[in-house]
Amino acid sequence: MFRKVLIANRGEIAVRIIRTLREMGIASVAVYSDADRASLHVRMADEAAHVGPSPSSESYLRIERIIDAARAHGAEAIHPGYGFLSENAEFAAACAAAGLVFIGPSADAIGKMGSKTAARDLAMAAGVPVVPGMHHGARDADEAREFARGCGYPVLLKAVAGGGGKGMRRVDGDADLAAAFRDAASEAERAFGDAAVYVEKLIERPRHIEIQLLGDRHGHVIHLGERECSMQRRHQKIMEECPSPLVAAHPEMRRAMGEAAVRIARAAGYYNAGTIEFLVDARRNFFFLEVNTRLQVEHPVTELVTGLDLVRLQLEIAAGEPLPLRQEDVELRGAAIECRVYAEDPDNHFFPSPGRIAHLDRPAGPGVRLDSGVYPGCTVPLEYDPLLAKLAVWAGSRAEAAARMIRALDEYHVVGIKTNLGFFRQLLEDDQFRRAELHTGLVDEFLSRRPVPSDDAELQAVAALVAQAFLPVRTSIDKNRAGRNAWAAWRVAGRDDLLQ
Amino acid sequence: MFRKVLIANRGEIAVRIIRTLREMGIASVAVYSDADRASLHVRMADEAAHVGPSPSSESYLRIERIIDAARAHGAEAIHPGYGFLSENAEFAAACAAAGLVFIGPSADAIGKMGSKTAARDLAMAAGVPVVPGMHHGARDADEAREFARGCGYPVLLKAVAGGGGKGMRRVDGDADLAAAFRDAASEAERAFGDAAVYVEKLIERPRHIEIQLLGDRHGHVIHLGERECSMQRRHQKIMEECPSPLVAAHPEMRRAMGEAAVRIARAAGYYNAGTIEFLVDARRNFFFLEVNTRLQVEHPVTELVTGLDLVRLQLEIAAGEPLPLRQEDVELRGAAIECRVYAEDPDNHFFPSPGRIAHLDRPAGPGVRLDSGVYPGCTVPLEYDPLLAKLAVWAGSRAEAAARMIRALDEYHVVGIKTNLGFFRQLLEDDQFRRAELHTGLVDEFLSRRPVPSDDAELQAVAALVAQAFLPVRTSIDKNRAGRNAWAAWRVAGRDDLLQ
Amino acid sequence: MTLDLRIDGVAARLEVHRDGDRYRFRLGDRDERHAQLVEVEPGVYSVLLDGRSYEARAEPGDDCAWITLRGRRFQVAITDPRRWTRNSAAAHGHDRDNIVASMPGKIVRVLVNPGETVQAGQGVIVVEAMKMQNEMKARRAGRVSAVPVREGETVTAGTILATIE
Amino acid sequence: MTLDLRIDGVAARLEVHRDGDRYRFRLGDRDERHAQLVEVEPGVYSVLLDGRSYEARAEPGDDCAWITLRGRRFQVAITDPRRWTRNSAAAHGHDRDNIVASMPGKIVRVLVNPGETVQAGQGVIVVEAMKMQNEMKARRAGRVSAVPVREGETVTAGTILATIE
Repeated sequence: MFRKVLIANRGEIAVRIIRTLREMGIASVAVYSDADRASLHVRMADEAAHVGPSPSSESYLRIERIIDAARAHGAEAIHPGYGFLSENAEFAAACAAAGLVFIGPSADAIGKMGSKTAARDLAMAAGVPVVPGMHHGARDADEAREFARGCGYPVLLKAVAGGGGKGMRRVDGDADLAAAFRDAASEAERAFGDAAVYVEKLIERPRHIEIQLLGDRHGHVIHLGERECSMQRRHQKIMEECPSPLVAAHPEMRRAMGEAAVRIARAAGYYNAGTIEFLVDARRNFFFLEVNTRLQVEHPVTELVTGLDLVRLQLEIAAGEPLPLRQEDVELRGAAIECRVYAEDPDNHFFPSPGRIAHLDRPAGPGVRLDSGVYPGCTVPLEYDPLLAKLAVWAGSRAEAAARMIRALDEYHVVGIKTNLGFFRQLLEDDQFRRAELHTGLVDEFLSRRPVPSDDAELQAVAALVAQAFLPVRTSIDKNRAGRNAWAAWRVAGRDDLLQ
Repeated sequence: MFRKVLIANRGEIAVRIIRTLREMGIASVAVYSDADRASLHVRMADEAAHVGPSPSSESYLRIERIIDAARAHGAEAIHPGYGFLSENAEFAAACAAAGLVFIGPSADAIGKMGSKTAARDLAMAAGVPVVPGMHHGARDADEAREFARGCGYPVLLKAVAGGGGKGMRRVDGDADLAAAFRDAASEAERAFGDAAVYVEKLIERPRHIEIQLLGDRHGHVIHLGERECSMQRRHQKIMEECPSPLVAAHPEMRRAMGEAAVRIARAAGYYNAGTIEFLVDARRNFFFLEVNTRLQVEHPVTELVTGLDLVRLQLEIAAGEPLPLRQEDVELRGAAIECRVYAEDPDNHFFPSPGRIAHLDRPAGPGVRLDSGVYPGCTVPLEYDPLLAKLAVWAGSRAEAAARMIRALDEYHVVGIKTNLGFFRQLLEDDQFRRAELHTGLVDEFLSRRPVPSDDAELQAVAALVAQAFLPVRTSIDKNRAGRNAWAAWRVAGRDDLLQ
Repeated sequence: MTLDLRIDGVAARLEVHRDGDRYRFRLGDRDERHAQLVEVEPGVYSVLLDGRSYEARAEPGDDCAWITLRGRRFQVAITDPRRWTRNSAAAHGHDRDNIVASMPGKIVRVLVNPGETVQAGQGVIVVEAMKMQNEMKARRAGRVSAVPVREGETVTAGTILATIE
Repeated sequence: MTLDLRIDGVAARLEVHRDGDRYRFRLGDRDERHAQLVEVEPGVYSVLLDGRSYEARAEPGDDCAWITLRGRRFQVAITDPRRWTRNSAAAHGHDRDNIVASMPGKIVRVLVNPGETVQAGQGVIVVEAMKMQNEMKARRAGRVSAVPVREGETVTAGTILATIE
C-alpha cells in the first residue's frame, strides 16, 4: 500500500479522503490556493503544498503544479476527489508519465467515457438503451434546431465536455433555441473551456437513478446497487438516497441496471470507482445518461447502506489489490439520505452566499454522518463551489431516515452566512417526497408550491425578548448587561478579523 | 404511541433519548437541577421542568418531584435513562400509581433482579451457572471472612444494592478484609443508601461479556447478541465493543449465552430492554454476574452493529406494541467500539476534572457516532458523574474500527478541562488490546506499562513558536499583535463568564 | 422599562421587567408573560416560557438584530421616534422592488429595458458568479423604472441591478 | 527579537523574526527554521514547517501557556531574569512532592502519619469526590514530612493533602 498520497482537491471531499488515509496509516498531502491557507483540509493533513492564487484556473486546475507538489513531498499517488481535475484524461496521463499513481480509472477509460457522445456510443455497443440525441457537438444553432425538430421538442442542450448541469438548457420550441444555445455554449466555454453543445431528446418527469461501479485492475467489476438522485435544482443534485425507493419496490430493476452498468464498464476496460447514470421514465424503462469516472459527491449514501468505505477501496484498487468482495457479497441494509448543504440563499434565487461563519452548531447522535469542510470562524471563499458540507443519515427504513434527517437539520445551525438547511427542512416534509413520487422536476414544482410559514405570536414574543437582551439599549437599568451582550456579538466579529 | 415523554435524567443520555423522541414526533420534557439550567438536554428538549437544587439527592433522585413534573407537563410516560432512578423499583411503582408509563421493566422485575443475591437465585433456578458467593449481605466482617475462607481468596466484596463498581473491593487475604469491608460498606451507604455488602469468589483475569435483551409485554423475549466490556478501570467499564472478539471467534458462545439470558428474563417475566452480565473464564466458561434492568451506557455499539434503535424499541414496547422482529431477524454486521469520554485527569489518578469547556472540536465523518452532553463554553458540574460524551465508531472489521477510533480521537479536542481522550489514544495502540487478549485487569496492567512519550525536538520547536505568538510579549515590535492574541484568549474566558 | 420595537417591519411596544435571568414582559396589548432567559453561548439564548424550552440565535444587522428560532427568522429593531419614522417608511415601502446583487458577479445579459412592464417571475437580468449563471427574476409585476448596470459590467454585493415599480 | 523561554521547565532561547504570517526562528543552538503560522480559531494555530502541517492549541496558564499538538502537551513560559530564577528553582525543585487535591472533596481516611517512610505507589490518603473514593498514592518513595488534613475534613481544589520528601 502507498505510504503517502496527495489529494488534488479542497473542501469537504479533501477532508473525507484525509480521514480514510489516516485510518489506513497513509500520510496525506493537501494542496491549497491563497484562499485556502486556513481551510480545514490544510489543518487536517499531515503535509500541505501551496499551488497558486485563489482562482482554480491558477491553482487546483494547474496539472504541472499539482504534480510538482506530489514530487516535492514524495507522494506516490494522487487522489483527485471530484470536480477540478478528477475527470481530466490529460491529468491522469500526466500522473502516469510522472511515475505517480492516479487514483481512478486509466486515462484511456476517462477519455472514452468523459465525452458524452463517445460514452453513448459505448453504451449502445454494450446493448444498453440510450436517450435519442446527437452523436457530436452541434456546428451551430441551426444544426441543433434541425435535430430538435427531428426528435421533437422538448429537448435538452448539453455541453459535450459537461457535467453537473453546467452548460445545460431545456428548450421547448424553435423560438427559444437560439438564445438557449448561446447561453449554454458560453457557460460551457467558461466551465470546461469547450463551447461544444449537443441536443438530446428530453424525457418528461424522469427519475435520475445511478449505479455505483467498482472494478479492480484484474478485470473484476461489480456494482454496489443504485442511488436515487432525482431531487435536483437546475439539473444539480441536491439530495440523494440509497436505495432508490422505486428500485427497492422493483428489485429486478437493480439487477437489470446493475448488469447493464457492468457491461459498459467491461467494454471500456474500466477500473476503480465509477458511476453510470440512467434516466428512468414513467414505465420504468431506463436509458443510459452518462458516466462519471470518479468518486461521486453522493457516495456516502452507498457507504452507509453497503457498509463499505469507497475511498479505502479506491486506494486498494489503485495499489493493484484485487476486489475484496464478489457481487453476491454486496448487501444493502436500511436506507440513507444525503443533503448537500450549500452557502446559498433560498429566499433570493438560491444565490451563493459566501462569507464568514460566525457560529456553527453541528448535528450528531445516532445515524448521523456529517462530512464538512468548514469550521466556526472560517471564511467560505467566493472562488469555489459553495458546498459547505454533506449531511447524511442512515436508518432502518426510508421513513425513519427522513425523520432522522429532519431531526439532524434542526440541530444544524450556521450563523453569519445563508444556507439551504431550512429549505431541506421544508422539502423533507413535502407529501410528494414522502410518498417517494420522485422525478427530476419535483424540486422546481415544490418551489412553486413551497409553503409560506404562518405568523406565530409565541415565537414572535420570544424573538422580541431575546432581541432586547441582545441589542444595546439606551436605558440606565440595563445598560451594562445589554451593552455587554452586544459587545459579545461584536467581539465575535472582531475575533474573526484575526483569522483573515 | 405516546404524545409526550419526560426524561428523568441529564447529560448525554437525556440528549440521546430526546433525539429519538424527536424522530418519532413525540414531545420531550427535560428535568433539570440548579446546576443544569444551561445544560444541553434543557436546550434541546421541547419543554423543561426544574426539579430542585444541584445535589442529585435533592433533584434527580426525588421521585415525587419527577412525577409532579410529568403531571404538570402532561407527559404520559417517563424514560429513566441509566443511573439515578432507572433501577429503582419504588420509582417504577410510583409511576404506575400516578398513571404514568415507566419506560422499562415492571417494578416487580426490577425488584427481583435489582438485588444481586435475588438475581443469582433466579439465574440458578433457570439453570445458568453463577460465581460462588454469599446469598445475602454479610452481617459483619467476621461473617464475610468466614465465607471468604470457605471459597478461598481472592474474593470480591460487593454492595447488595450495587452497580458500576461502587462499594466493590478485592480482598486477597484475611489481613485486608476488615478495612476493605469498612470502605465498601461506607461507599455502598453513600452510593445506594444501603451499606449491605456480600462476598463473592473472584475469577482471575475474567472477561466481562454481556447479552442485550429485548422483551415485549406479550411474552416475546429475544437477545441482540453480546457486548465485550472487559476494558475496565476500578471495575468501571471505559471502553466497550460489539461483537466480542472472543464470541466472534466462537459463535456457539453467542447462542449459549443468549439462550441463558433469555431463560433468566422469561423466569422473571421481564420486558423492555435489559442486560445480563456474565464473567467468562480462561476456558470460555461463563458465569452469571448480574442484571441491569435498564438501557446500558454502552448500548450504541449494539445499535451500530444490529442497525436497531434501542430507545425507539423501548418506547414501542412501553406503548404495548409487539416486538417488530424475531430472533432470527437479528443480524450483526461489522464491528463497533465505544469510548467513555470523562472529565478526568489520567496523569493524576484519573481524578475528576470538572470546569468550563473553553474550546471544543468534535470528531465526525465516516463511521463516527458522537453522543455528547456538552457544548463549547458550557460548565461540567461538580455534582454528577463526569461523563462528557460517548464516542463510538463502526467499521467493517475490529481492526478497521480501532483505526477509525484513533482517527476520531485525533480530531477530538477539549480545551479548559482534562479528559481521558489521550489515554484512550494510547490504549488503542496497545498490542494486547489489538490482539484482543482482553480481561478485566488489562487496563490496570496497561497503566503500569503505559509508554512514556519520548522527547520530540520538532514538536517542541512548533510549541515554542506558537507560544510566542499566543503569549503577550513586552517588546515594541510585537506588542499589539501578541497583546491582541493573549486578549483573545482572555476574552474566551471573559465570554464564558457570561454563561454563569 | 418600555421599548419601541419593530418586528419584521411592524411596530410593537415591549414592556419588560428583569430580575436576574427572570423576565416579566408584555408585547403590545397581549397578556403579561413570565420567562427565564440565559445566554448559553455568545448570541445563543435558552428561553423557558410557560414550561416550553426555546433556543434562539441572535445576529447583529443594520440597526437591528436577526433572531432565529425553531426554523423561523425575525428582524427586530429597537427604535427611537426619529429613527422610527424613517424605518417605518422603508418597512412599508412596498411600492418599489429593487433587484440587488447579493454577491460580486458579472452581468452576462440584460433582458429588459427601462420603461418595459414585466410579469412576476419574468427574467430581468443574468448574472454570473461562482461559475454559475443566475437569471434574476422580477418578484412582482410592474414597470422597470431603472436598470443601472450594463452587460459585461462586474458588480459588487449590494449593487442595485434593476428597480421595478 | 530574542525571547527567554522555559519549555516544560527547561530554559531555552528563541530567536524569532516575523514577516506577516511567515517566521524565521532558531530555538537554542539548533538550525534556523522557516515556518508559516496562522491563528485559524481563537487559540488554535495552523503551522506549516518544512511542508509539514501542524495544528496546535494554546491555553493560558499561570505565567505560561499550555501548547497541545499531535497529542503532546508542552508548558511554555516567556521569562524575564527575575522571574526566571524563581521558576527555574520551582522547575528543578524535585526534592519534595506535594499530593494536592485537584478538586473539592472529603477526606475519608488518612493512611500515613508524618515521619513515616513510604514507597512509590503506596496509598497515602483516601479522598471522596463526585461519589467516588480515590486513594491518592505517593508518586515517589520518601518520608512523609506533613499531612495537613484530618479525616472527615472537606478540602478545596489545590489543597495540599500530604508532602513527601
